[in-house]
Amino acid sequence: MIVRVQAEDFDTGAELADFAADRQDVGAVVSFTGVVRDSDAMLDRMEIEHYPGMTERALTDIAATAMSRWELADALVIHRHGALRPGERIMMVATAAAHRRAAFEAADFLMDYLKSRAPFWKKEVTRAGENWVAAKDDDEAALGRW
Amino acid sequence: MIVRVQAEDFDTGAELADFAADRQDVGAVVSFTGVVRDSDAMLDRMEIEHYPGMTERALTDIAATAMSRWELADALVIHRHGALRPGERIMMVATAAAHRRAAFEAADFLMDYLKSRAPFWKKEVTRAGENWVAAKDDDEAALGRW
Amino acid sequence: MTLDILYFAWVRERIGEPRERLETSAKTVAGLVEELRAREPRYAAAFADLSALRVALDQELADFDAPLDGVREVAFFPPMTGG
Amino acid sequence: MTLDILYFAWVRERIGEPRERLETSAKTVAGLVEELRAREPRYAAAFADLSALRVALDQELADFDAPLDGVREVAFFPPMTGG
Repeated sequence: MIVRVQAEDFDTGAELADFAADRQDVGAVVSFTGVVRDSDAMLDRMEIEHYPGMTERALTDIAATAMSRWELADALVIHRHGALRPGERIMMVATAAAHRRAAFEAADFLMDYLKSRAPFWKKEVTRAGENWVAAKDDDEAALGRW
Repeated sequence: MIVRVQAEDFDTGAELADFAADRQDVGAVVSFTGVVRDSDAMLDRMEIEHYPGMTERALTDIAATAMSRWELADALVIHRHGALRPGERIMMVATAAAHRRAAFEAADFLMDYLKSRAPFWKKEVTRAGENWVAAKDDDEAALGRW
Repeated sequence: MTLDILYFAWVRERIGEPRERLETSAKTVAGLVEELRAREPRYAAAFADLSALRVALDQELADFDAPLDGVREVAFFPPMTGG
Repeated sequence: MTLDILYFAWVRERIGEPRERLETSAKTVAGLVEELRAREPRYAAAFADLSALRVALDQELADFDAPLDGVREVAFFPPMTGG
């Protein structure tokens, strides 16, 4: 299980190349990468604040829950903080399992919990001003799926 | 939309690095990579046969269906054929979307259809002999989810 | 009517070749299968259980009762196991 | 009892500092919130609507009626928006 919270960028490909390598029981690897979106070309940057200490603990708990609920060979969570420009990677999760269903479901679960239960907060800094991204009811409701 | 059928290996990381790059409306990228599994250390190789012509057509149809059913910025499908050793990559799919739900669902859909509707057949060559992998009822039933 | 018939996976192995060209007057896939079964034991073996087989007409999946009108290429194979 | 109180996101901005050390006799988070609200308008503003806030005790999410017994660190923040 790998959990990292960092300001630096990461390389999804390099992470996946190392992830669950040399595990003969892995048939399926799912990854999710979150990217700073700028649909209306207004965003200067996204500022991601977090709660050092609690963040690592919350992500580790979420990953451990995934490992215990699905038959996973491994799980990985990387989340950045600080100021990120449009197009930059924000975070990734990856899951490795014998079968595809477990890998998909566990990655989906990790994302739902990470959205609403890991102490990160996003502020959008646009040409029109700054605003804290509000939590979506949908995201809270998504936890009910599990 | 990218569809490739090839004997050569591919690099999941390099593919993801190029995939949907420079699209400002992409917030979520999901990838699935299938790997030759050898849980009981008996497998010498997996031989993947396919139907040249129909394969490309079927994969393109499946990817186009995903693009029309979900709001995707892009979709990618790569599938290898020939003899593959344990630990080698067999195939990958990737989806890019504004939001995570569409990216996850479309990747899951691509995999379910690719399993049962693209003309590939797997033969396991083990120390105990050869056998064609049988289609699973589960895999056919999975299509009912969509 | 001249058809290219293709075989894949264990169907190919049982019949012993990957493809052949055939002159037929069969109207449907089922009619063609009957014709093939009658040829030789290896065909009868390959086509013994149609529920274990799939068919594609000109590279599109089809049913066994589909007409062969205008078709150029017929492929027989077991259920697919990609991914 | 001495507590470290942490603020994040717009709670931090409204209160004007990321953390402070506080001497309190409050028994629960709700009691502590009452004490903070009474201090200054900026606290009253930050804690105006508890439904818009979340609280963590020693880095674990908790409810506002949770006891402060043995707690060292209390954090207030809006609903999380990771991912």
